[in-house]
Amino acid sequence: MDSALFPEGVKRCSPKVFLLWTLPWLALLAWGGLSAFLCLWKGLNQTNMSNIFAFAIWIVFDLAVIALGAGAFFTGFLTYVIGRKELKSIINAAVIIGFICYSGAVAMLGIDIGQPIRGWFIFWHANVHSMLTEVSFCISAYLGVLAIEYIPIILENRQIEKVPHLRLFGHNLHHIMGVFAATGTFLSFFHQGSLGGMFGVMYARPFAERWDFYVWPTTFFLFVFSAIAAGPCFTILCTKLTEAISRKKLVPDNAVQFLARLSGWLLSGYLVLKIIDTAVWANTTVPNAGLGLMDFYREGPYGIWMLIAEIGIFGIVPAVMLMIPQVRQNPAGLIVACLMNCTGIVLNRFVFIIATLAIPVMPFARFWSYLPTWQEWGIAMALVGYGFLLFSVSYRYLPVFPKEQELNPAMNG
Amino acid sequence: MKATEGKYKYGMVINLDKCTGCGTCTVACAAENNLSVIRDETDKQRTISWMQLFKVTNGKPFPDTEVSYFPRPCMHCHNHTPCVSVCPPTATKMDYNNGIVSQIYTRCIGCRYCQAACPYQARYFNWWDGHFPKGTERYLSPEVSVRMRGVVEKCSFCHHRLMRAKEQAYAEDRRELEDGEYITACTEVCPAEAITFGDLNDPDSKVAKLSKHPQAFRLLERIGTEPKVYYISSKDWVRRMADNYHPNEFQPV
Amino acid sequence: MEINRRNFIQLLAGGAAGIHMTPLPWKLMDDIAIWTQNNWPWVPKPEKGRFDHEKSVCTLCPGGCGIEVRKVGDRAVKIEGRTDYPVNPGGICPLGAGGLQLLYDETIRFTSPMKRVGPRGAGQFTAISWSEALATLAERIGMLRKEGRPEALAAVDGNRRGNAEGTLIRRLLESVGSPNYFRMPSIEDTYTTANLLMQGNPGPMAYDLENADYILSVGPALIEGWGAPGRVIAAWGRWHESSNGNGPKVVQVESRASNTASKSDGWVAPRPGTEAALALGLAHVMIREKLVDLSFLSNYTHGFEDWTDEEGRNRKGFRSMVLDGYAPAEVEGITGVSADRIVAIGREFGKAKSPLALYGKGKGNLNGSLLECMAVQSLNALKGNINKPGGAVVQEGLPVASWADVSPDAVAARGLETGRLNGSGSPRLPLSESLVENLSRAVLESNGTPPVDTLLVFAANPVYTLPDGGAFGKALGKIPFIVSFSPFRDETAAMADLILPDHTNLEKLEDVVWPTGLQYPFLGLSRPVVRPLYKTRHSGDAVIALAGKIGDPVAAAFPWGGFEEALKERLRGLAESPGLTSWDESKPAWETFARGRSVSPDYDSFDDLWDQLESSGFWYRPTHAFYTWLSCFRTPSGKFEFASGRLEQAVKAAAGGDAGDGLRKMGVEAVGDQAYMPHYEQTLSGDGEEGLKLVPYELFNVSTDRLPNPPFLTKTLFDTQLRKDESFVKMNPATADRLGLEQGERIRIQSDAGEVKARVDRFEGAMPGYLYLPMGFGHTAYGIYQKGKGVNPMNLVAAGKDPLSGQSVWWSARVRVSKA
Amino acid sequence: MENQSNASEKRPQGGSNESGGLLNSTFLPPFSLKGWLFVLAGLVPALIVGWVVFPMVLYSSQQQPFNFSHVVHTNPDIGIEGETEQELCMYCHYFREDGTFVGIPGMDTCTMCHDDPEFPYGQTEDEKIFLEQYVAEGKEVPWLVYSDQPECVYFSHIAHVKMGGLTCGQCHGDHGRSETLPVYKENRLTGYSIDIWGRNIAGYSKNIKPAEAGMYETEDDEQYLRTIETEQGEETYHIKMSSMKMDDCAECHTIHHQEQNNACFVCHK
Repeated sequence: MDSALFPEGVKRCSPKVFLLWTLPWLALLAWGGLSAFLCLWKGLNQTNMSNIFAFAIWIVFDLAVIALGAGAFFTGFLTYVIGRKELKSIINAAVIIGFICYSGAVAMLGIDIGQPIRGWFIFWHANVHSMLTEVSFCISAYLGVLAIEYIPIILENRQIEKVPHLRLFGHNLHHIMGVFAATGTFLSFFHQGSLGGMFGVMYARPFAERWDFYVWPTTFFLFVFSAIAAGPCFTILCTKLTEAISRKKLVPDNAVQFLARLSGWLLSGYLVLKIIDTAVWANTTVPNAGLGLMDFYREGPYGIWMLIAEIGIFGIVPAVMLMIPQVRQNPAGLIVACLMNCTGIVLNRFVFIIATLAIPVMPFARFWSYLPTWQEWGIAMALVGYGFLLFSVSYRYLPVFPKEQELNPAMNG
Repeated sequence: MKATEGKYKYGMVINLDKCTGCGTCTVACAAENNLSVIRDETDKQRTISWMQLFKVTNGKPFPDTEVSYFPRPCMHCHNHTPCVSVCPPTATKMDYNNGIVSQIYTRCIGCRYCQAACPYQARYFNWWDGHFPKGTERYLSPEVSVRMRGVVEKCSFCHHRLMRAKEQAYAEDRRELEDGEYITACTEVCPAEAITFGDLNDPDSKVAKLSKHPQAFRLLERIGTEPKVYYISSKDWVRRMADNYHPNEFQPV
Repeated sequence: MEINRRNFIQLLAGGAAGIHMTPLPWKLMDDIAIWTQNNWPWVPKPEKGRFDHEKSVCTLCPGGCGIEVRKVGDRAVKIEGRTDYPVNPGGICPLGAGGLQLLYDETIRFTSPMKRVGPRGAGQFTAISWSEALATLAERIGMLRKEGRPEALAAVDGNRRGNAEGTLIRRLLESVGSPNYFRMPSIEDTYTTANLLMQGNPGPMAYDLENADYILSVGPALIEGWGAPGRVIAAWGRWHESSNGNGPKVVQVESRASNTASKSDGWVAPRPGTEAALALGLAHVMIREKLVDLSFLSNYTHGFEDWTDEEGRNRKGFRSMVLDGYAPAEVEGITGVSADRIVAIGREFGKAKSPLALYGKGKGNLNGSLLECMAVQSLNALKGNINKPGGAVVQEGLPVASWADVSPDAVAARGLETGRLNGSGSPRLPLSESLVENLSRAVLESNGTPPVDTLLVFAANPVYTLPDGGAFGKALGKIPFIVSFSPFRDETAAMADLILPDHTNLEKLEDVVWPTGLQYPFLGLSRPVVRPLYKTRHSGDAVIALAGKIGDPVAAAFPWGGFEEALKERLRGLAESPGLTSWDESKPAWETFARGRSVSPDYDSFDDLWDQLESSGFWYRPTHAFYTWLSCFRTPSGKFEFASGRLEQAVKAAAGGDAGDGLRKMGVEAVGDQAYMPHYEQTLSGDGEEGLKLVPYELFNVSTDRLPNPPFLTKTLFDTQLRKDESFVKMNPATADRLGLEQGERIRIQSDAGEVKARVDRFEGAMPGYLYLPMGFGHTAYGIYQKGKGVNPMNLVAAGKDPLSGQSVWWSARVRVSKA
Repeated sequence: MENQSNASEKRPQGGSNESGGLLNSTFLPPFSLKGWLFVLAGLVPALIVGWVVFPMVLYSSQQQPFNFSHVVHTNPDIGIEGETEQELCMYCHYFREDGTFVGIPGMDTCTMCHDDPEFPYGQTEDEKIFLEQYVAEGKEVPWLVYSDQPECVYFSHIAHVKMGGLTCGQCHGDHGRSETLPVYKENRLTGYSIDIWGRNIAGYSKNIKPAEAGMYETEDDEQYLRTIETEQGEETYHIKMSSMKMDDCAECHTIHHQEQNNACFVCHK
């Protein structure tokens, strides 16, 4: 029925099966839509956020998806700026994942602020000292870049390509993609950093505060580093998931292995810096605030397990796994390592957001706990649904994986 | 970012020996500043109370237990005011001329970054629109605008009272205010007269003298925010509550 | 001309460029920015106007603080303290500061006279006119008189003793012919009775605490609402002016680490209800160690040493009683306070120059224990600190004028001869004026026609506030016709058939008589600061109008055009007595008072006085004749009596000769001579085995009396006091462990009277074995901020009777606890 | 010039030539007369819409309850006293004892003279409305206030008039010399008067101009002249606010060395 829209020479499931596949994601979107409506109409009282937990699950999700979406800018950088040709087979997927993550995050932020209709005041009355201003500027600009990067992929749809002007436009865009990739890299670098900086500059919160390097706290660099270490792994995971569901090979191993190996090294590098940073922090900032390291790890569920899990189990372990070729080349090993890597980064973002707020600074302030409401989960899950849906539609109708035909000769339809 | 020193520097000293924990400061503040009331005021994580009471106990068993209170307004941090630098749309600023940290409700977008940055929990978000049972909008004062939901607010040191005092002074052909002419609502109402308010830059003011009391201290001093709110207590265990200390570090006065 | 795609684009480009050369996009952007800032039509925009201040006196509690109401146009926007008022130099309390939420919340007020349409208690009313409302009631009272049972009209009044409105109400009943006027209990009942028994004069308790150098506070919530909070807390602040211990030492006696206990210089925690034993233990130490004023004791007291009565019998004196029965070790056994601590405090008190022992129970909204009060007052007597600066001052009441006597007609005279329904004033209960609980009992126990046909309730909410386990509410069910004069939709009003709503405090002219515990005579004039918002009417005016409708002879007893006229006639008495209506802020009244000089009045006629009262709002006499021990005591012996002659007379009258029987009727267990002296008797409510006991406690920042709690006050509460709709009960962690209860766990507390559910707050400052449940919660009436929030501990307390006075024992009740 | 002709030469190839591309063919500026005409055809209506139609649509016009003549009321003959023009204004628009400004006077001020509904002072229709509908009924006149600031704004008249020495007209214009009240124009979007936000719709009028010699010599203009101490000595400025917006306030504060009064809380509440 819709086969005229499929990319040239590939096989796709029947519309019925595809519709069934989209149902759960549409359901998530509907749940999210209702939640969003309630939050916008009735206000943020629909959530369990509070004056203590000013940031909550949405910001965790935001920072997590933005970190995981870093595959887009980093792969783009490697493909277009460094010129790693083998990544051309995965760059489209990386861009779409990036677009999903960033657009989802921006939409979520629109609901997260108390006065969405005034959101543009960040630009209108910008306070240049605020890390969040930098984040807002860079994220909106980078979302624009991602959209520009996404357009040529859309224009490559078999039917759209038939319109000469559009085809030409897409072609032209492709030509200058290097410029956008470089811009994207620049913007991405800064907002990933600023997101980290947001926490590092909270100098009255000793748990988050990090020492400065020029105007940037170390978290600025750690967030960039961790994002580029985890982003490619997330791209790999998405690709592998698509391969598993479509039961096809979509990306040549060399691209995946290159990204995996690179992730391994980046993660190792990140961990070295993270461990140094943690050590320095524990020996300067923490004692200066009159505290000991363990003072941060005794409130409620936030024990020292956080640090062990973040750096050890979901840090060092996947780094080592990714660096050992035998593990990396084993399909299961690769998936496990990538999953652990991504988990570690999500945990890192979680710790910086939730634990920072949960641990009171004043000695007499009490510990409060927080559990999200269904509305908060709804918005968060809508992002998952939106991601699956957009990626599925893109996969179905757009030549996301340029090597698909080549890698699956038997299935040509 | 050290503040450029302005002419005035308004601050507060709260004597915890005098403070009875009665909460009149909180109520007077709410009445003065049109604080909203939500349907469940026992929801302490989401209710708004610019002047909040924190209860502390010495932790000793019966019958040696003691309780004390920290009434906590906004500290109006003088140094690198943590909330000001993080606010993306410039909705909060410190007025260098008098040291008061402002919050402009109509500018605020409700991102709550300032709340995250403030270690004193002095900032409050309007999770709801205020609930005004029929007729109660009549007690609202026109001197402070009523906040809409979705914005952050906090103690303003009753800034409108400064404006009020200035207008009064101008009407009397004076430009300068006398000590005590501008005080906050909590200072005025405290039945134990535990709160003193005035210009810390004026060496003759009561507040400046009290801030140099040997038993005077500030909250979380080692973080370096330089609050303009001081406390006085003769009790070591109370003073020890004001900051984080390493074992054996605290020096009794 | 052919228009191609390019031309179209050129057109658009020109248009786009053009628009940007106009203000449109920029202005639009700017306006949208403004729109996003101000487009909140549902957010109230306070009206502007001229700012004004009105001075008045707060009548939300008996403390009578001076207030200044800030107004914008006609609207009151803030209640502040007055700095030119002798009682409270500038500060007020949380309830006072939040008072506007009571004035303006239409959902908790009655906006016009109403009659009931729904079932009783449902709170469904329909508006009627004042003339209809008054006619209905007048007709009903007229019927009672016609039927010859005017005594079936009863009134429960929450007005303070001796204020004009209360006196008017009493007068109404008297002129109709009913003796059944009942005042709601308060600590002043205890004070006046104790003064009557020991000093012979039922005057107010007057503590000159500002001039004392050692304060032993037995029970009053000194900084949490006792007395005139504005006055006491201001003194507290002065005592802590410098942290170098210049102020007096304050020792609080209370079983819980309340704010007062914690903030005091010392805290003694006896078991609730054993305070008398503790006081006598201290007396033991002082007497044993000769730390007493022997010259005062021998010259101006009666019954200290053993004595011989008129009949020549040897009688035991206070000294022997205390030395025999209240040794520290023994007292330790009763109170749980260590003997060492008793000795130490006794010595401190004995060695101080002017030590003052204060008695009270919490805020003083309810009665105390008469024997405890006497025991504490005997400590002042031991130090001779009676009628001295810094002591307990012997005062007469305010010098107000009386109205002409009522001349009852035959119907009324017959009605007045019937016994009072609550038995108070009878030989059995000679020492109490009003026992509202006995009224409930009389109604509940009656068969056939209930003894009360028509009940008027003024300035009170007995259904909620009485510590009777809900008996009053049940009794209302049997009363055919109930009239509430409450301005608020409270629990009692919900049961009423007719509502004649009073003004609220800020709309009302009232005389504020002698704030509790103040050392000098004081009368404040509370003036309306806003015009009445609704169709309410001053209860004083309503009573006068009602009397007019009932017709003579009742109408003749109310010859005034309105309340103001009646009040003025009453206050004429002040004009004939020396006093002041102005205050020099640099000379605190307590300083002037201690100097003891006479005063020359600053008015020369009543009209002059009234004008001054209207502007300043107060009359007072900050001077006193001290050391007049030969004339100030009006006891049978003419001295301060440790052994009360008046009590002995009363007992004899009650028993017709058998003293033991008379005492038993008064609820006294002690026998022999000590029965007439301050002594310890166990006071506890509820039956059952020894075990857990419940102590209801008051919070300063919660209205525990007849008034609804303004929502602003909930901001000051902790969520270990009230969370959502649940009260928290404080208990010692040891007790909680014994019961296996975690923080926040839900429990069921049961007593003979009822059961409530609450959550556990483990608190080190709670006495082991006792549960502390806050008062002021658990309303079933008012608006969304009061209704259903927490539980009312008064529903658990019942039946305990204080010896001699017959009033309720509400400070300790046996309870059982189980997990809910 | 050469480059341009090169470009125009390449243009026809657009669409088929990859390097020319869609971008070039569509977005290169037009050079033909016809092209310019089309640009103008877009530009001119846009200018008309932006400058003429937009302001008309943006503001609604409302009439005051009845007309009020400031000229009549500043006439000393009727008992309104004052040495200077300012004092005449302040006869009705006065400062209270606490320094607050009375603004539009209430009925209590009006009835100091218009105390009898039966005996009007003048004979105009407007006065009749005033006496019959408001004085007789004891109602306040629901004036539409041209200078009513948003709810979030605090403004101290006494600081500006008494301490700052500004004349009424410098902010309010010639209101005091008017026979009739202007039409009240309300911004449909913001709900505020045109006098607050948009009297000068372009938003780039210079409210404060250095007064050059001989430029402002009429009597009318004198009230807008102010001499200010600057680092260069005394300078005279011509001050006449075209609107009362934040930026206008800030500009004046800066000129007057009152930068400290540009702190947020000074004007926001």
